[in-house]
Amino acid sequence: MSMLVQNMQYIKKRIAQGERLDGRGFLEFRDITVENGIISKAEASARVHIGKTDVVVGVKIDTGTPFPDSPDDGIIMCGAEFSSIASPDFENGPPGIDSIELSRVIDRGIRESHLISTEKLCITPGEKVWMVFIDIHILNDAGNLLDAAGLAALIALKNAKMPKYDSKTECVIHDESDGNLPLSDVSPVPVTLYKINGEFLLDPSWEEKAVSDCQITVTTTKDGNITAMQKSESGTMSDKEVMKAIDLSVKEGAKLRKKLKL
Amino acid sequence: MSMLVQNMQYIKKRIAQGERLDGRGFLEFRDITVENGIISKAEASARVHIGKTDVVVGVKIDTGTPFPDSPDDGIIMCGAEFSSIASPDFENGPPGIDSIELSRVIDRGIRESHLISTEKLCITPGEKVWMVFIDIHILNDAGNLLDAAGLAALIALKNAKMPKYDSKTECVIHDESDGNLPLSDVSPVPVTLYKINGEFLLDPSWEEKAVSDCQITVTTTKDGNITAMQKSESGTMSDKEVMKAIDLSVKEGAKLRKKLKL
Amino acid sequence: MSMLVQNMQYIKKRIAQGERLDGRGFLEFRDITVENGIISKAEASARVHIGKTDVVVGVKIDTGTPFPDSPDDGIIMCGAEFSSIASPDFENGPPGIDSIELSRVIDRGIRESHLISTEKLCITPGEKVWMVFIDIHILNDAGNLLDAAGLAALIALKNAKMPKYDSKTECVIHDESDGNLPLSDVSPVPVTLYKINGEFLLDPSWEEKAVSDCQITVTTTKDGNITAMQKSESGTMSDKEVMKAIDLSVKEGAKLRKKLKL
Amino acid sequence: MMGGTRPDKYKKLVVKGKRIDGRKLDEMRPVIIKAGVLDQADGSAYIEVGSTKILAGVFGPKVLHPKRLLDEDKAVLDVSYAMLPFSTSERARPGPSRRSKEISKVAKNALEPSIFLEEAPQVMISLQLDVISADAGTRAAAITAGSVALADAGIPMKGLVSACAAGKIDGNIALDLCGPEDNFGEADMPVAMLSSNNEITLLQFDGDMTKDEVSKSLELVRKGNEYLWSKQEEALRGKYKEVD
Amino acid sequence: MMGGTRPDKYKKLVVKGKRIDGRKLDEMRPVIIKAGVLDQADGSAYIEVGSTKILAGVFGPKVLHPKRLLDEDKAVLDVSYAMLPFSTSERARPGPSRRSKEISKVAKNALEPSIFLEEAPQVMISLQLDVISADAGTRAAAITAGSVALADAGIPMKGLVSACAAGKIDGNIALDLCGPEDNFGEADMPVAMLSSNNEITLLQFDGDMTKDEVSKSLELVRKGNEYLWSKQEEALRGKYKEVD
Amino acid sequence: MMGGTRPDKYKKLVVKGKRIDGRKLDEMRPVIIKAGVLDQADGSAYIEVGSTKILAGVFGPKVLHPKRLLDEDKAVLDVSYAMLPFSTSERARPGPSRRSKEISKVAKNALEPSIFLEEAPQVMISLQLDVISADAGTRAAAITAGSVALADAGIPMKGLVSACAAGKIDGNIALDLCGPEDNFGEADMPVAMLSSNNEITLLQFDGDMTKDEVSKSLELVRKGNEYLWSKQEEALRGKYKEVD
Repeated sequence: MSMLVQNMQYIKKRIAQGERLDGRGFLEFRDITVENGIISKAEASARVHIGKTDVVVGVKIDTGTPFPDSPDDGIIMCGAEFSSIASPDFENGPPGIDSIELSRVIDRGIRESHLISTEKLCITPGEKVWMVFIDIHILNDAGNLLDAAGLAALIALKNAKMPKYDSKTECVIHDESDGNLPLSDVSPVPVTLYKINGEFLLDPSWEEKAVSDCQITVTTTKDGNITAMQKSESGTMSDKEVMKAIDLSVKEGAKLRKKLKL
Repeated sequence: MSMLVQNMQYIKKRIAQGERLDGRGFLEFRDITVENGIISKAEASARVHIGKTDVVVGVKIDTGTPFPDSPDDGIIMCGAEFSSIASPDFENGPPGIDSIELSRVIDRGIRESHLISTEKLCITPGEKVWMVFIDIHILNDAGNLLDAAGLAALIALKNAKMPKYDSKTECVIHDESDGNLPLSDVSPVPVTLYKINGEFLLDPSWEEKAVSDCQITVTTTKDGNITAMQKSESGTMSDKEVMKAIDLSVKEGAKLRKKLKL
Repeated sequence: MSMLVQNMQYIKKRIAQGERLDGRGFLEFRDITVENGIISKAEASARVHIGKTDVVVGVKIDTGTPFPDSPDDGIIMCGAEFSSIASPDFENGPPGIDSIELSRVIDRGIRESHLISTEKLCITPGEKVWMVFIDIHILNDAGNLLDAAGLAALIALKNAKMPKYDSKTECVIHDESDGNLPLSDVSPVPVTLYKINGEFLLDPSWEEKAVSDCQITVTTTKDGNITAMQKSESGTMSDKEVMKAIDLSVKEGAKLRKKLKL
Repeated sequence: MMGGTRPDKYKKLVVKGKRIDGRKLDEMRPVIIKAGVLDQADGSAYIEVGSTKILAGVFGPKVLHPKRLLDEDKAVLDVSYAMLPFSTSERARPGPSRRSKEISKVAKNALEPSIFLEEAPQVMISLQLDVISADAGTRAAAITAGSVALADAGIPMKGLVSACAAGKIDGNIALDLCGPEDNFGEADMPVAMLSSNNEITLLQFDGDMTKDEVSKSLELVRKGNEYLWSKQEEALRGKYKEVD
Repeated sequence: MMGGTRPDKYKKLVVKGKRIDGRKLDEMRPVIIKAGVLDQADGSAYIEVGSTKILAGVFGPKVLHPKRLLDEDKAVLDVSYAMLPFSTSERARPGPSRRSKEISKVAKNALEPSIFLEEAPQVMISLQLDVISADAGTRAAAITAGSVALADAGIPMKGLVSACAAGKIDGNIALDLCGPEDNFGEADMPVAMLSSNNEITLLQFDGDMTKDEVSKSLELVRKGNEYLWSKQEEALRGKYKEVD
Repeated sequence: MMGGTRPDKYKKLVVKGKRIDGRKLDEMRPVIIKAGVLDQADGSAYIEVGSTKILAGVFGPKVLHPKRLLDEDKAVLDVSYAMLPFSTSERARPGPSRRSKEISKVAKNALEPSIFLEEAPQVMISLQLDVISADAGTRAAAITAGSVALADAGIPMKGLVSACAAGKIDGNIALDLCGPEDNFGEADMPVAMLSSNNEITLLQFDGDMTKDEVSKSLELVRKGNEYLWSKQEEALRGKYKEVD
């Protein structure tokens, strides 16, 4: 947050004039690139760049004890960490509130859409189920982390292989695979709208994010339903703005799904 | 501890003259009020006001593994926390030393008097027993927290219902009850004497507590025996003063038991 | 590190002249004394003084679950803590990096030499094995902690008795013994060389340690093989110096083994 | 939205327009709000929404150390939401969880727009939200009580913030879900609003709804919040009445 | 007072006036106290009471950062009691437990009355109490050793503080309980006293006693502490003798 | 050196002078080094050694608070090595372990001799080493990447530090052990060297070797490090080429 006040005012002024510093339209994403399977030991991984924003998601699958109130269901765990190299603002240590909020919004999008068929992840009811760990790691924060993280998580999960379970020794064999992670075809995609000067922008740079009043993330599924929402930061929104954000997210989510074949 | 030195000297001077600021006698309690069952999800709860001092105790009962050296006995866990709204002095975080001492003194009074019949809390010897969690929460500190917490804990325990244990599914059903928590009829009551200017006072206000030299808590049972004691803070006491404190605690404990039907 | 710069320069100057402040030769140890069995509740203990350096090691043996990748092997855990009375520099709290490095170097010497026959510490394969806890406690830091800790650990392990395991109750009986901890006859001894002004010194005082550029610990076994090494601190060494340090460590390790009958 | 198996008694959450606790779809649980309930805090409030019970306490504004936590240009609002260990069915371990940290943050974001933070730079206002008894809707009730506690502390405010949730149960959009409705329903959407301009200061959602269902839910929570604003004002008036 | 099942060998704790380790009821375990046993600390002491063995070390007085931990009007005594991991039957996890934190506090309260704290405002005196071997009575022995370490550091003191416990075993009041007596007895009462005025600076009690039994216990610990004061003075004299 | 049971496919680690991944005994895994790969950091580098993949980022030099962490006489290098949770076969719990703390320290000690720390007193240089994918040799690769990141940040340096390991597998001395060789081999010795004077800045060893085997290993790592220095320089030149 070491931006000069003049810079911030300049960005806002240009946005009031309908312009972004890098020449993009308000609802235009930067280039998105995806790398798959970069981590040899993970059950799946994806690294997503949106512009210079750089997020890697690794998926590990292991066995564990089910929760008492859902003894037949596998378990989803989703965490996020900012590397201290991601931004001059971050410091190492226990996950800060920003990374907790980020991971919880991504988590709800995945969980509530029933993307992962947890009912197929039971090994022994009440005793042993598969646990799916989704770990988000922010390597470079150049804005719009949430959408980048959401895409990386979805892409990694779509490529995840189940490790083999040896029922004799009751051991997991991580380097042998046993089919795909069972998923339903909902492809939840989070799209975040940032409110600056009363306007909605998509995919802000780090500087644009710093001058935004607030943001709303809307996660939608393939059928256009809403599965998670989160208004964040201290600005306010009207009912109308919320409904407009939903419209935009449904539309942009569909575009991303098509573009990235999700 | 932001009291002005003048205030402290004035309180001491008045006590030297045999007077308390609020007109009470040295061995007179403020009004005590009790609310039961205010927490719907707890196996029992009690909120005790002594004057403006406000303490709530919740009792939760669940299953756990017994300690190896007492495989047939249920387990008692007693903790205390100061809400950060209880006093300008407190801050959130790991339990401070004051709350640890408070909970350990209450714990010893309950444990050593054998109030809870832990031998009746065994489900499967060596494997599964009932655990009784006694959580003390200080909502407002206007002096004499220990006596308030001790009364609230005793009252909550006396009202505690056992949750149902379904031996087929090996699950606890928290919203169905299965009789009372098994107690013996000892009713341990802690009474704390505060030494100010060589005099003993009961039930100090926050300001009186701040000027006291030290304090001694004596927990007695219905039959007049002593079950726990703790001298606290840096002042000193003679043998004679300790014996006098015991006398007073036995007497005042009996009064409290009668008044609150314990 | 509150040494005056003059003191440090004086020590270095004298070493450049081939002299140590206390008159010892560069490769001469201070007096070493050993006390055994000072801790009644530990399975073994040893307190080693090298000069005024004072280290106590306690060994506790208990049961635990084996690691999945070595279901038939007992477990070795080695930790170190500096008492806050050991030196004005230390403060209490989570183990600092110096104590972590110290314990990990000692651990590797014991583990890699196969001193403890972990394959003989299995009770039920995959389920229950013996765990050997080696806890190093630094009571006074007057230099050369690592060699003192390594000797104390070796001496304690050589005296360790197995507690009795009652297979009926599946309990450990700590105050009955069941033979010796199974060891092989390798006697790993760490010897640390400190580089000051390009010279190697053994067994530095606290002040000599403070002026040394770096140090290398070489743990050797009875047959003269190397089982662990660690260069520490920020100075550098040539290949030749490393080989010289190995030579010296083999020689001095053999002397210590003979002297202390290890 | 918890996804556990639904027990028999909750097989149907809505029968002939009535919910399991007898309420209509657009009906809130009984609400009690009191202001000025604590002695040591600079401001405080207590709320009951059904059997959800929460205490809110405010300390400040005060100058705090370390100073780096303060802001040169405006007051800092520090919000801490905590479930007391005995407030839930399974005993909650003391200390902040990831869930409680997230709620502390969104509650802070929900309340900040109501305060003239610029009027008091370089100070901190601390708000503690203690959940004594939890039965769904705790974050919404905590925000509602928190706003009353801030007003009770005399903090200069633009308006009151209240919050309630709408959700979807067995296909019906309903106001203020209770515990079993939250556990076995299809969606939950807590929304906080600022009384002075009707703007949304908190919105969260999890579950599954169409766009039209979200729109209908927003209408419902607006009505709920209008009711809560009146209860908040009543509580603050009630306190001053007592004083007179 | 631990309440575990009593093994056969401890079925009777007192037979014909003799205890399981052969002591009489009013007899202490053998006590060894040494002063000035450490090199780096400003003051130190070592104590053995039976097989309970404790090292005490003092650093200070010194000016510490952060300064907010210091007191404008008097010296601050910081006491930290720690059981080394191998000191007990079951390995103790390193790091402070609730028990050790409470003992640190009561030990601090027990020792403060013996120090002229007002003579050295704005400094801190740190006292570390390391339990190397534990067999009941560790807090009492730690306080006794701590007082000697403070004196050895040259801290200005009003007198020495020593501590020992009386307890009830099989109905008898006895001095200085050992491990099995502590585990299977009926009550334990550690008491610290200041040599200069015979006042009590620490008193704790758990178990079950009548008022008369408490009174008898107080008499017994007084005798115990008188013996310990003489051993403390001997240790401090012993050290100076060595120096001469 | 991990000592687990050796599966059939790793029964022989060397057959006719070839290793399980087809390499010769003195052959390194394929190495890729890139400089300047991150946007926000002041300097950065990426390395692949086989399927070990590491990102290094530098912030600084900067003046940090609390000031007591700074040194009056020279710059402070703060190194933090972290395994990302998904980098290993079993998911690693986030947060520093004892292992990662030790590696952070030895990496710091390995890199410090390469930096003119005295030229910039009272500032801190922070180096983060993130292991994205781990397959043996992570500390060595992290040091190699860290040195490039420091150079990329424009920190004044005496030379580059690179690191690689030699080890013993089935009785043979081999360069740069891969995962199974590390797990089932007899010894591993990572060594870091400074390009400007060929001095050793890090040396660790665990396993079992004779003196002669150590000597042979030192020769092997020297060749490995000479190769790595050329790759490091190439990466730094490559970055400036791109810029031109």
